[in-house]
Amino acid sequence: MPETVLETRGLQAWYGESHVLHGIDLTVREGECVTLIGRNGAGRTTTLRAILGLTDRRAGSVRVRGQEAIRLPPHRIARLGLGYCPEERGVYRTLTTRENLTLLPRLGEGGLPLDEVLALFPNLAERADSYGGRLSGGEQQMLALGRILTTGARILLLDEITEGLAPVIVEALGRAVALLKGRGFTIVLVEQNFHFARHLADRHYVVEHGRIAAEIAAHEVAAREEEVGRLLGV
Amino acid sequence: MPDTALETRGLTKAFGGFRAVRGLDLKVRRHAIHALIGPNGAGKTTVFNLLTKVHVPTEGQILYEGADITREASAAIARRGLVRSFQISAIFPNLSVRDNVRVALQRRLGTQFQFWRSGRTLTVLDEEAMRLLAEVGLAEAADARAADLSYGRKRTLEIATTLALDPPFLLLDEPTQGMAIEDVDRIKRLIRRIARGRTILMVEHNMSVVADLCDTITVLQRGEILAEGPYAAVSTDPAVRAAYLGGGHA
Amino acid sequence: MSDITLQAFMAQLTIGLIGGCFYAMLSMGLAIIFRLLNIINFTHGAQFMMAAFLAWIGLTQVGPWLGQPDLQVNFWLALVLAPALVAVFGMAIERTLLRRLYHLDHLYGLLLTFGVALVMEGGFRYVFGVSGQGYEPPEVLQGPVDVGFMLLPKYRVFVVAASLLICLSTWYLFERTKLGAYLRAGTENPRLLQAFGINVPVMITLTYGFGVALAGIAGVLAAPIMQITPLMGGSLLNIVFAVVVIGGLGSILGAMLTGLGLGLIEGLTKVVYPEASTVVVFVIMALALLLRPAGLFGREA
Amino acid sequence: ADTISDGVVKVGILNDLSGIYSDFTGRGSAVAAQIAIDEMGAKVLGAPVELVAADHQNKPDIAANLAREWFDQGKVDMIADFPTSSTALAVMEIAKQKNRVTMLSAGVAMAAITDKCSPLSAQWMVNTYALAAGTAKALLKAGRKSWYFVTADYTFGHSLEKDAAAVVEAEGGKVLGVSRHPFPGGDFSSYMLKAQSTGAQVIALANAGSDTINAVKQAAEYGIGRTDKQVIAPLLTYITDVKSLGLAKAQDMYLTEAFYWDYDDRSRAFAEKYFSKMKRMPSASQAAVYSAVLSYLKAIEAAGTDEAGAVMKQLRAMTIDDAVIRNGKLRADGALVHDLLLLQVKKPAESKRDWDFYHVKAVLKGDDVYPKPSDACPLNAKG
Amino acid sequence: MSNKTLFAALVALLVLVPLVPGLIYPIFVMKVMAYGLFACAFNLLLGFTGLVSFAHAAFLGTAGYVTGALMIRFGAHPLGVPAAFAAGVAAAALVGFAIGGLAIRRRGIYFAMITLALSQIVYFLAVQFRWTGGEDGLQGIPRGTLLGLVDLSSDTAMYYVALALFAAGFLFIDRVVHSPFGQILQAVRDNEARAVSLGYDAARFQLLAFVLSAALAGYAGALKALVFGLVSLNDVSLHTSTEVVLMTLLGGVGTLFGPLVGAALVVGLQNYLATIGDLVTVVIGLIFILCVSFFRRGVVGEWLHWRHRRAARAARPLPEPEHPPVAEAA
Ligand SMILES: Nc1ncnc2c1ncn2[C@@H]1O[C@H](COP(=O)(O)OP(=O)(O)OP(=O)(O)O)[C@@H](O)[C@H]1O
Ligand SMILES: Nc1ncnc2c1ncn2[C@@H]1O[C@H](COP(=O)(O)OP(=O)(O)OP(=O)(O)O)[C@@H](O)[C@H]1O
Ligand SMILES: [Mg+2]
Ligand SMILES: [Mg+2]
Repeated sequence: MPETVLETRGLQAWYGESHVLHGIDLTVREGECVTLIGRNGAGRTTTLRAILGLTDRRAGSVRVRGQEAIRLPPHRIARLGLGYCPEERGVYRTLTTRENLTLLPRLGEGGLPLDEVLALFPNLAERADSYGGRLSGGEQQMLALGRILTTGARILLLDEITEGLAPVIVEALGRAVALLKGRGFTIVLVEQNFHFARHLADRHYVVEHGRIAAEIAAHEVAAREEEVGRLLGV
Repeated sequence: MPDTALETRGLTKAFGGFRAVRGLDLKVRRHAIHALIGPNGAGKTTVFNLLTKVHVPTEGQILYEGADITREASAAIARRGLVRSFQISAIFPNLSVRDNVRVALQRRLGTQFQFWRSGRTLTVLDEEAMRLLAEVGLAEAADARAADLSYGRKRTLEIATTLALDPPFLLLDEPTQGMAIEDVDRIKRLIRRIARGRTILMVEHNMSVVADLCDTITVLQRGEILAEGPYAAVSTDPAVRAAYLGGGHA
Repeated sequence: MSDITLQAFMAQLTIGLIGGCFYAMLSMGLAIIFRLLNIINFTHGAQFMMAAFLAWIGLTQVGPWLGQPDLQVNFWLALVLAPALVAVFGMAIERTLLRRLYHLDHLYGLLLTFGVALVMEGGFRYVFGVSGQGYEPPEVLQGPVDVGFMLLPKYRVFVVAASLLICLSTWYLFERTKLGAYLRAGTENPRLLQAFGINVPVMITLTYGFGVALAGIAGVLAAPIMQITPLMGGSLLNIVFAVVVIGGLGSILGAMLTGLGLGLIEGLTKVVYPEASTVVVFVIMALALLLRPAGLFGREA
Repeated sequence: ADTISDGVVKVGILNDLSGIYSDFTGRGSAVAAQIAIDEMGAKVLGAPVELVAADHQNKPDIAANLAREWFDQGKVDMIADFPTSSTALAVMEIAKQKNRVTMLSAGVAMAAITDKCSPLSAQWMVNTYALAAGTAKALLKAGRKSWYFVTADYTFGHSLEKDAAAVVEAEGGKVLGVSRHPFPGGDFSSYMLKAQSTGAQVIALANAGSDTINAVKQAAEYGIGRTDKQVIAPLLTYITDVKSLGLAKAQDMYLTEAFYWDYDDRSRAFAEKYFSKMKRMPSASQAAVYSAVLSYLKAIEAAGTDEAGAVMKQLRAMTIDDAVIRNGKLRADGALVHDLLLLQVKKPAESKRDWDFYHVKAVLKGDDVYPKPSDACPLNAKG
Repeated sequence: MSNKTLFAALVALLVLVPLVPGLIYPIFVMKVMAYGLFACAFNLLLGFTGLVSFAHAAFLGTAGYVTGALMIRFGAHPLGVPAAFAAGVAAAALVGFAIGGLAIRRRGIYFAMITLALSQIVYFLAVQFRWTGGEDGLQGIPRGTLLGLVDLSSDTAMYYVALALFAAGFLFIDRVVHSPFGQILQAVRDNEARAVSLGYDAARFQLLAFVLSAALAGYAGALKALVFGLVSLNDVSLHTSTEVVLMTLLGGVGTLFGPLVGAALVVGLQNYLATIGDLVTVVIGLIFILCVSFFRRGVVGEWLHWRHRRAARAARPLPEPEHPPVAEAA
């Protein structure tokens, strides 16, 4: 079995005084693609943010390639090889597309070269010298994803990357994620769009009220369709 | 009364050398649900921004109910009844959910500059606010701080707030973006209900929403109209399929 | 004034330019700090003053304190040491006090730096009094040089050259290098930048130190020109604020060019209508706001 | 003793303890006052004499409030010092209402002895007119006829300039121009260069404190005022300013002061006493506090009461002659007319010790330099 | 205890002050009332729009000068007091409109710097004009008689009139905060773009708030001029503008009573510090630092917070604080 690259145990997190995560246990192995699914407000985004140390407070255990990261500041966690594509995109508005793409520091070997990223998202090539803030919503989404591919991070935390994208692009993204997976990237995908996710992922974690309510392997999805539907409130 | 609620003539927006919207002639029928779709970067949000004067048009005219509003300011346009929701959730985070809606309702009292009146004159709005919240399924969260809602519920709240203005013309920018499927259905029903007696122009990437709700669809590409018509016609247009829908949609 | 000759006019322009150099250096530091920390550094004037005092202390006091009256920290050494010390002091404040305020409204940062400025000014006043101290320029820079239309003290020529050099290199650093890109990204969303693997807290501390060091250099450069008093920076700061607003807060080039330009305008006002020489800057600011609300060089938000 | 209200004579010193005027007033003023009280044995007419001091932070409303409280509740009978005219005028007004005495040992505003004059107030050190006239007359006499003014754009600056200019014109001199600069003035090179270019024989500085210092300093930098053809004359300068400038920059300047510690044995004796407590020599206004308090206490003794009107009457009747003030007569309008000193700053080589700064060039008789009683002060009309 | 009862209790206590001599010095209380109103006016702007103004001294001073100058000339007329008072407030509102109108073109921290710079122009004018008395200021402003009936030169009469004016001003501010206008103001502060999209012209609301705040600061300035009979450059100086920030902060931004408490503390401190001399600025600076670092909600704010937490522990859900403190932006 491939090595476990990301593991959380009893991960709890707070925003100010509100306690949002109540103990999340995740195990992600090298080269796997897992999703976090669940209803709005279940705590999926927070899980990613807590792994990276971006919540106000957190507790429990986060191990990246075996190293305990719960006490590390965010930049040290990132250097363990995590790439993050946030929910609200976080494109730098005052930097150009190109600057956004080349900004992030190298975190490891095997980052995609700039041309390849631009080939993946032709819209970006066209707007390379526009300021990030001037891009359309979809273009920003592409940029947010594209830029972490350049860093060589091998573990990607992707939050709602299909959000607001044209169906053609969603399809393209699906191909991109599959491609990355093929190249051995490890991917944690937070998705609302289960149609998109189900064909990509090896396993699904269902998050509910800040806890893991169920874990479903890809091959079980068909059999447990009803349970999934209930958990997602479809 | 003319049949057209909103019309643009030769609407153009250039950002430096880049023309995001190019000579757009758009007509929105009164009481229709009209969708604006198109690939990312086609200029949909820019059109909204032009209509609500976040940007000033480089060229062209905007007519609302026959009146030229090309030169009017944002707030003035909103007061005419042309109201928008935002692509990224826009709420008043430190107000309670109820007060979010009440702020919008307050417009109709016309007392917003009356600093000498008692705040109790606003309680008449509470009932209406609760009705609107119930309608979008937020009634039980009425007293929560809006900032504490999840993303999806914030968007729901935003729609409730927009509805509170009872605007004859609604601009919805991706109303279901980021919502769980159950919420999407609820919003769909909601939009259909509120569309009675109103005109709606919406940008949306969720084709199921567009297919179910919209009478007319305008497909934009590179700032120009690529196709226009009912869903059945547009969705089978090969140009539209190539540029936007891709292979997955029948 | 009709009776003013071309020579006199040139001379006055030159003097204005010298004043402008100080505005430029101070407002650049302020702009840099504002951009990254989102804080209006009210301590800027006090830090400017502190550097001038440090230079003076180095020259006249350190020796006697150490029991070696001949020991002197000369001007050139002070030009490096004093800003460095001020920067270290600033960074200590950033680490211990300012850091705790970043997640709050920037009002708090402003008030904190204001408080620190009061303490610094009060402290120096308590120890050194208010009448102030004098400082001689280094010997090589004493005496005048003939620049054609006037006899300009050599030292002032040096000030212009040095500050232009400093301003230009700062601008280059911030706008044209990768480091600058980090800084701009950190300005917008520091949390996220950190999640990408950049040590943002250290970056912020160093930036604050850098901005403060600019004030420090200006302070040492000013020491031989102005009387060194605890209040020397405070009165300058209001004008520097106006400079930064006119230039477009956060625009580094804007801060520099506006600083120089306002120095010139102020210089001319001193000849034509001296009563208004301080207020002219504020009047220009009001006009600039009417015509270009974002500032001359500011980007529209 | 029932002739003394509240059974105690209380002297208040109200000045700037922390701000820009604290060097020449500040704590030193209180020390000087204490010296005077000690010389009287801390008693008059058998009642104890006490001292209170406070910082008015150069704000008239704080000064007014403190004074009010001192008068209403603090048993204070007289308040002295006031380095700014606004605080002085504010307290004079209140003292008049409350029937107490004010002695302006630092305040030099003309308003205090003209339109705002008070029967219960004395301007103990000097006023702007006398300072300006003193220096101007001396320089004109030396043949320096053409003048340029660099003036603080404030009442006291205007008043210095106006009074000096009047003297200049009256004695056949000529005013070539004026630069009125804001306060604080920042870089003075512009003004000084302009002044230089007019070729005026005297560049008179109608300003004070750090403005004067910066003006002199920057003039030295540009080599202005260093020739025999052109000199710089600061119209209001304290010894603390010269100390701060250093003799190298200040040398040769002419100025007028009410007091110089090294004038004669009596002044030196007082100065040494002061020096032993403060480790610096007294400024003219600190010295004037000493004289004011001493005279006030003596007047109570002579009048047999501390009632304000009676004390003032007594003060007006006395000739003031002590370590600080010579040949002093207090006029109806509150001006204390006395001898002033025309001083010239020594060259560094001439100075034998710290604080040895001046040559005493002349003793200016009060009647020659003080202004005539003004019609604007109703007290003069009566008298 | 509701705010209304608390305020009634405070007023009742203040009524007693002159009746019990030796309790507190009434003049001191009047000073606190004037500065308390001033701080409340400032808080109306800061606490409810989030805008920081460094120009409030300009309003205080302008009103003081106008009221003072008019009283010196027409103080004897039976209508002199109300007329001079009204003129002072109007002048402050006018200056507020001018400064606010310009500054409102920029937001956030720029706003603060612009107000700071523009207030320097007011200061410049106060130095230049003759009728302001330049650096000497105005002294001996008569208190006049109220409508020809009450002679205000008696400290006690003045005290009660001041108390009435103070109470009226305070209640007015409370009214504004809870008015329909106050509601929109809070919304604008929370999310300006959204408020605009709902049809509220954000800048106009903020400008009105600014002008109201300026007028109220003027109200305090006119009162102060009348009570103390003097107006000076210090009243229009930057120093006074920062002092009011300190008062508000010390008491608690966005709380109803905070500014009053802050004003009492600062005024008291000034009186007390007057005798310690040299280190005044250092002490004031340290208070700023401590307050911002450890005591951000201010005296009243911390107290309210403590009460809320206790109440919250006793019974959930959490009651909303009545006025959220300055937005703690993430
Ligand atoms: N900054 C915040 N402050 C306080 N509470 C927050 C904050 N962000 C999120 N929450 C709360 O935390 C809970 C989990 O939010 P989270 O964003 O992780 O949900 P999610 O599963 O990603 O949902 P969504 O589909 O809406 O993105 C929600 O109840 C939300 O209200
Ligand atoms: N302020 C601006 N300056 C320069 N270019 C801009 C600006 N705003 C938008 N654009 C460009 O105009 C184009 C249209 O943008 P717009 O936001 O209207 O797209 P959209 O159709 O809404 O796309 P999406 O579905 O991705 O939100 C994009 O290519 C964008 O980069
Ligand atoms: Mg989420
Ligand atoms: Mg007595």
